[in-house]
Amino acid sequence: MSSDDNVKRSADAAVSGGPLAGGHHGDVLALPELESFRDPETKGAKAHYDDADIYRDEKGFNDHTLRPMFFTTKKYFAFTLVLGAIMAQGFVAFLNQTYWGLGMAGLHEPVYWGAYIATFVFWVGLSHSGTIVSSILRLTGANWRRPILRAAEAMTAFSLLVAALFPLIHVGRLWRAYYMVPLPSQRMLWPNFKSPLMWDFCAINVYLTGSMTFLYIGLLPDLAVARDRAIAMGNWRRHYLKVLALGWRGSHREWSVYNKCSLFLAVIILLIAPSVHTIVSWDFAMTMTPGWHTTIFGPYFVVGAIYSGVSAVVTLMIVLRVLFNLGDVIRKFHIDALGKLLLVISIIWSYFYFCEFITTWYSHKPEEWEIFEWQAHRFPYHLWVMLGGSCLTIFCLSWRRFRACMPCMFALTLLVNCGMYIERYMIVVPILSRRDNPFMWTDYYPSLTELSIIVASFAYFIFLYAIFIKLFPIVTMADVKEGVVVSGDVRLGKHAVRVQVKE
Amino acid sequence: MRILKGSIKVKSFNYKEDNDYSWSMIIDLDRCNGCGACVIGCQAENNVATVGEEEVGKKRNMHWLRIERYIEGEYPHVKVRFLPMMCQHCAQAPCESVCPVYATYHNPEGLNVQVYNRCIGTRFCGNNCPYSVRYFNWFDSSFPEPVNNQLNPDVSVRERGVMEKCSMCMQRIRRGKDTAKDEGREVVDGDIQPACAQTCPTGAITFGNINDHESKVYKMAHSGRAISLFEEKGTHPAVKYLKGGTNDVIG
Amino acid sequence: MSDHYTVLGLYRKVETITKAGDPIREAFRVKDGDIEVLTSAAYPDGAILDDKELLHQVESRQFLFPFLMGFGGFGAGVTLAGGTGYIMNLIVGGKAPFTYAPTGVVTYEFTLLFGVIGSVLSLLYYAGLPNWTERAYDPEVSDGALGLLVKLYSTEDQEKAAKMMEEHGAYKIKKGVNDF
Amino acid sequence: MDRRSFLKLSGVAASASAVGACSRVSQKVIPFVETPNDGANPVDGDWYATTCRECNAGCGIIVRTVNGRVKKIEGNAIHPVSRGKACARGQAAALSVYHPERLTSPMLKGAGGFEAIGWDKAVDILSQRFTEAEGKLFFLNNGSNDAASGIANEIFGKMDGFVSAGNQEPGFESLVAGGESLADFPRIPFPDLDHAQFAILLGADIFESGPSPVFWGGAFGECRRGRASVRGRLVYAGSRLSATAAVCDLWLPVPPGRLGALALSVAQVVVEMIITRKLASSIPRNALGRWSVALKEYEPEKVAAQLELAPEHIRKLAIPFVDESPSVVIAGADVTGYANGVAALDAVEFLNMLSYEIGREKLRIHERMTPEPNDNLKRRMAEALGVPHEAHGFSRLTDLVAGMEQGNFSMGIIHHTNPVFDTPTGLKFKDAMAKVGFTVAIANFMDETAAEATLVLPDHHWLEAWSAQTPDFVPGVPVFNLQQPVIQPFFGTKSGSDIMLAAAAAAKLKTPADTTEAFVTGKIQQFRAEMQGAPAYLSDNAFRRHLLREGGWWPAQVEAEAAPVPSGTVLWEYRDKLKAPEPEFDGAENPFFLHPFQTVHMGRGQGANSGWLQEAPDPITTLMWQFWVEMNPVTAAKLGVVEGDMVKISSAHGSITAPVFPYKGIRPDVVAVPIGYGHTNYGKLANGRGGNVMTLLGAKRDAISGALAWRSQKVKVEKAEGRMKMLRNAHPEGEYKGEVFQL
Repeated sequence: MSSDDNVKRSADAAVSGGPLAGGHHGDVLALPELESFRDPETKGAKAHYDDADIYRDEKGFNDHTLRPMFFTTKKYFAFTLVLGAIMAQGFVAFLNQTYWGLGMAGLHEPVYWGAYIATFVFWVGLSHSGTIVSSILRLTGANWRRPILRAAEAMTAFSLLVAALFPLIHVGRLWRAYYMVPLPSQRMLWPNFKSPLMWDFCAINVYLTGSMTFLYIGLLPDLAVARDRAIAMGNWRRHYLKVLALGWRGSHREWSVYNKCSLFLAVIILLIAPSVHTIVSWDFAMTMTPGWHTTIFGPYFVVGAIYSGVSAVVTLMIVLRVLFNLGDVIRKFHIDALGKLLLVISIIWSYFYFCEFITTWYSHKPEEWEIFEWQAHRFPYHLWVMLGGSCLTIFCLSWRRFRACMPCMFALTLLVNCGMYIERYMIVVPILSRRDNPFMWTDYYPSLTELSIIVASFAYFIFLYAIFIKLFPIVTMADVKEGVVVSGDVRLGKHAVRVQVKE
Repeated sequence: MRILKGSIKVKSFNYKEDNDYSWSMIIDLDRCNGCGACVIGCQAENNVATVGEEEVGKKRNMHWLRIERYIEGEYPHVKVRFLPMMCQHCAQAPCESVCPVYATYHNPEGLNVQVYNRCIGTRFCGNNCPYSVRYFNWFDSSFPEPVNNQLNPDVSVRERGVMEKCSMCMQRIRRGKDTAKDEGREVVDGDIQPACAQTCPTGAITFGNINDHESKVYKMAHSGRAISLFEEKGTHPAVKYLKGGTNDVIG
Repeated sequence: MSDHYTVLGLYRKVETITKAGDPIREAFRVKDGDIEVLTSAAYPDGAILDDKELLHQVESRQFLFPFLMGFGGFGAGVTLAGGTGYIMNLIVGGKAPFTYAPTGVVTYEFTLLFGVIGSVLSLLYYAGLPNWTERAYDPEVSDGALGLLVKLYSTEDQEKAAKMMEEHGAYKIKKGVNDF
Repeated sequence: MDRRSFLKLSGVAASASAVGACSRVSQKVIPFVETPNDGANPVDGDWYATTCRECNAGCGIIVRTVNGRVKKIEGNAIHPVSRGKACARGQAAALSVYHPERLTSPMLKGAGGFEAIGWDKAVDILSQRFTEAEGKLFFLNNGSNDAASGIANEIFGKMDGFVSAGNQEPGFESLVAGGESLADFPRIPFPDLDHAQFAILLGADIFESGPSPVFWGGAFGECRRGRASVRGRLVYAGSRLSATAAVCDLWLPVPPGRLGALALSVAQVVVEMIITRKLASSIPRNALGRWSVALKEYEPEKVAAQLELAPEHIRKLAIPFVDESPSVVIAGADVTGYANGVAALDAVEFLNMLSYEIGREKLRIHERMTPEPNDNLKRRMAEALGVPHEAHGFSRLTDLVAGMEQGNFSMGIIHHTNPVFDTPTGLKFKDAMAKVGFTVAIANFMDETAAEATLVLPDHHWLEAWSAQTPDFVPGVPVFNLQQPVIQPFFGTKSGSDIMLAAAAAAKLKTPADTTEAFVTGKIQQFRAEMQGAPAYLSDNAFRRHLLREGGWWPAQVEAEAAPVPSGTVLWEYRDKLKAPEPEFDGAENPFFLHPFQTVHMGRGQGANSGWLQEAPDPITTLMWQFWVEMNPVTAAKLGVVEGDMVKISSAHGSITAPVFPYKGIRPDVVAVPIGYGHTNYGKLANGRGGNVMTLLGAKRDAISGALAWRSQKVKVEKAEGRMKMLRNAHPEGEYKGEVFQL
């Protein structure tokens, strides 16, 4: 797109008013957007659909971003139907397992934890992207964060919802799982707070509450927008939107309190999230099982979680761009920025892995080294995907051109998450199958029941997301608008520089 | 401030010296011939389920007591060793503290107790047991008519989804103590024998109260041949093994 | 309490609404809490209306919610995790019934949980939400219009204010009763 | 007095003092129980003393019953065989009482297979057949001296044409025959392992098979660690490292059939040591000289090659044999399993005799504990129940089968034994059985033999029945075991021996008693005068009750005076016996020695239908629910097979396929196959589980005793199609990492 076009559009937009029209600066000077300097493709003449300018009039912006919510294609129904079918078979498998017993899973002593727990850790890990990234970005005031927040936060909430199912699927007596809740009873049933599982139970619940709250509070102003739109359209969504929007008007007092509250939440979530995955890692590290009992597990898990989470955010962003034509909101620039973040995290993760490996290798304690040998012997291809994927990530993401290539990024981030799933599996399964007592060494294969349920969990996650997109605004509209409000362009010599107002 | 007392007393393997009883088991590896009588004795006493061929193939056999067999050396200098392995009733049991619902705890007599109807089946305890001696009921155990007539009424039949393990024949301990009480005396050494110790043809298994310094187990535990399995893990098991296989150590 | 009357004027540009606010405030001696701006995005404090003083009071108290709740959570955590030692005086793994580290972990989580709840409560309390009653509002606000809302105590003032707003560039005026 | 009230009276603890608190009724109600069907509250239960009949060892046991149900079987602490202990198979009997596949009603074979008939009709048919047979019948049991066989012998024994036979565990006959000339009466020599410091086990798998695993287990425990300052040392020689060999300090893989030569070679060194060190003065010098000459050809250097051992190895056995006296030699299946078994056993007995002479002060070799010597009583007790000793040999069984082939019998009674399954194919028992017009199987379960029978009579389980037993193989003392019902019969069965008596009475034959219980009571009265140490002041009835409470009678045990020295002539002539003939093999052209062996759990196959026993891991392989063939990894590699690959083992008599279990503790030229597997008609759990090794065997017999030489078969082994998952308890790699426990 040429800068002339840009100026013209800005001028047009100014008529309809609103912050997106560049109300407070549009009159003064119409400047090309900074992204157009950055984005390599915009330098060329060829305009791509996703490079369209989002700075249309605000109504148009609302229309555009709310479009996925209000307009549904037949393909969508077909897609959710397929998801529903996958979920249904997983549910049947789960009922079957509950009815007959956990023997339906491929577990056996001493591999008491298997694919379920690996999947649980994976989902909990995935949930770390949203809130941590969004909190950090909020607190540091990174401007590029704005459009991606909602998608990332929703991912947190939903992957946690999925994750929270797995302990329930995993326990032997589901109908007695409430024993973990401190409910005073005649039978003096009381949880043992010394158990890392109990910490985990607390942490997951706290995190679930926190991230749901975070998601909802973030949604609040957008709900008001959607509400107004729904009422105007007479859409059925107005019923719940009215209630959920809590009567939000956008008064200055509301905004002010709201911003403060977001700040509190961002800080608290930032304290919760690492603790959650640390505690999840303690489920392993607190035991005396060789291979699990290491101090590095806390940070290693947290970094791994962010690694897989950020990758998943990138994957999702690209999917959203394509499916809902949101290329002008979620721009290549955002993917590029996330790619850089991912690069840093993958380096940190690899460093942690290396630390864990080299300490074990050097000390060569037989029971610990045995596990690495077994991993290499039993799961060589898995290790290739996991470690090779990580190396590839570091290599590829160092290239700007790679970061700008959406299919490449999509493939790479998927690869990263495959690797991270394998990593969780590698932590849970091989370590248990090569435990202290060599007589009880064993091998483990997930059963069909486990696979069904795990596949269904992925379907469930996508389903939740798909439903969410249809019920709530997927783009953080208020944040994007705020970004426009508080930023302006300042001419610096020949160039215009985008600056952001900070108080 | 009992609750603030740390793990002070448990440093020694006898759980609490100020208690009357601290049950302990000594297994003489020099005597064990791997015949497996204890395995069946335990199974008969404790209603341990048989799981069948298919489940055994998945390594889900439930024997609370198993005899581990290790092979050393190359033909013809081969040595086969037997190691009876059951719950070690560790004083600092790794399995206990990780249970989120107190389904397993340490009773004042030094036994690691599994409370079946508290257990929700997280299997964390099984993961944290270095000896791998906790068994999970993957399915409801089947005792079809008329096999159920053999079930020992003193021991509950476990539901699917709970952990189980050697209880050192808790029911026999209780019966022994009751008998002694009825007769107005203290429990004397040899009064109480778990099913495995009772049946062991070679007399490899000895059970007793290690707080009683006159007891056989006390003497054997201090014989110089006594070892604990995975001593370096600091679990302080109540089950001790007498090292065997050499002529150098006699005791 | 006697009735009050509201005027909502919608503007297109920040510059216009900024210019409209102050004359009305002066003309009717509107108190800080009686005038509001409705926007679809968060404008920096004082960008449109100078109500910093009032908001400062709010903000300085808002932190108390999560803070005090956090304290409550701390207490709850200590009570639960530590008190368990008293209720269930069981020895597990050779550990004392009361142990510091696990209590600390649980307490940490509970503190943060209550902090989250406190933050939300602070939002609801200070922003006066939820309020599902019919209030002075126009859906165009969410499409980018900027609304200036004034609370007045007589119909005469209401008419006058509406007129003033129109003069200052409001393209749409809404009047209401008891719906500030 | 009816039986029930009698049960009440007699059902007291075996011995209050020895067994501890047993019959006490507890006041507490125990929570969390699955109550038995009768809904009564559980109590501590009643303990009854009886005799285990799972094998012929005759272990005294006590049985815990609660509300009339068997709960637990434990050893009878005062019994000289079991010494308060029990083995896996004995304890598993508690489950087999309640086995769902137990036979419940008599069945007669018709055109369309078996039909259930009533008990009255069964007795009618049987009595009619008894009349028709006119003594031309046989009685075959599992080789035990028990009341049922006594009854059969007393009813028919006087008749012409009656044959009583026993399908004994293979090899026992040779054990009895071996060293007979040194012993006072035919019985298996029981060297005093309890007090030995050094023991050589020549292929003696005493914990798996043999006379009594429980007794030997106790003896081993005593030997190993029973004394404060002595650790008994054991050496095992044999072609496979069995569970017994596993506990020994040294294993010498001697080629099959060469253990006699090893024994003689050790004897050679020992004799030379006696001469040079001037030990054991009670042996006449000239006897020593003759032995020395006779043993010349067994110098270690000369036999080392055929034994595949270094001469030092043999000396390493012989020197402690003298230095660490008392020492014993125990022979077992790897000696008796070959055609030269008895010859080798003579050598073993010779060695034991030498050891006795060396360690005279410390050891009573043959008589561990003995009552006042009364050889007459021992012999009479052994035949107390009217079963001639000779009845229980493979020779008799071979004769019986020959007789069946020739149509000498119009009727046969097969009592609790399964010869169709557990005798070698070479014997052709099944074919012979078809030639007998009418065969009655008295059994608890349908098995391969019962399936061939014309009439099947479901017997009581031995826990429900009356009987008495005198074990052949007791540690030097005569034992009279009583077997009493500990529960009311659970299924609609009747005692097989009672039915025999009833049918015989109906056939107007002379019967020794009306019921088995009366028969047993009669035997007690008959022997009362000779049952020393039992209270003399009791009335007959009270005496009987006393015996039931104790589980039988055996003399009060005293440490023996020195046992008599064998007479000079015996010693003199013994040099002629000092020969180790070359072993002969069936199918000698085949490359591998077949090594059938008993496992701890299966017995001869009776254990195969028990879930407990099937699921109990085998001590050596740790396999469960599975059949296997053991071979050295080297052999396996040569055959190109790995663990779980199927191989076909074939001989001239048949072939079986089995999954391979490579095991380092076996000679590379030997393949070992467990017996007791491969049932075809023994219930759900047993059927189709592997192959029956007996189908590979011809009926090769010992040259002297005529016992079945069950290991003198050579076989071909070739790779077969397919693989099998090995259901092992030990991890295939982890089992080599035992050092983590620093044992």
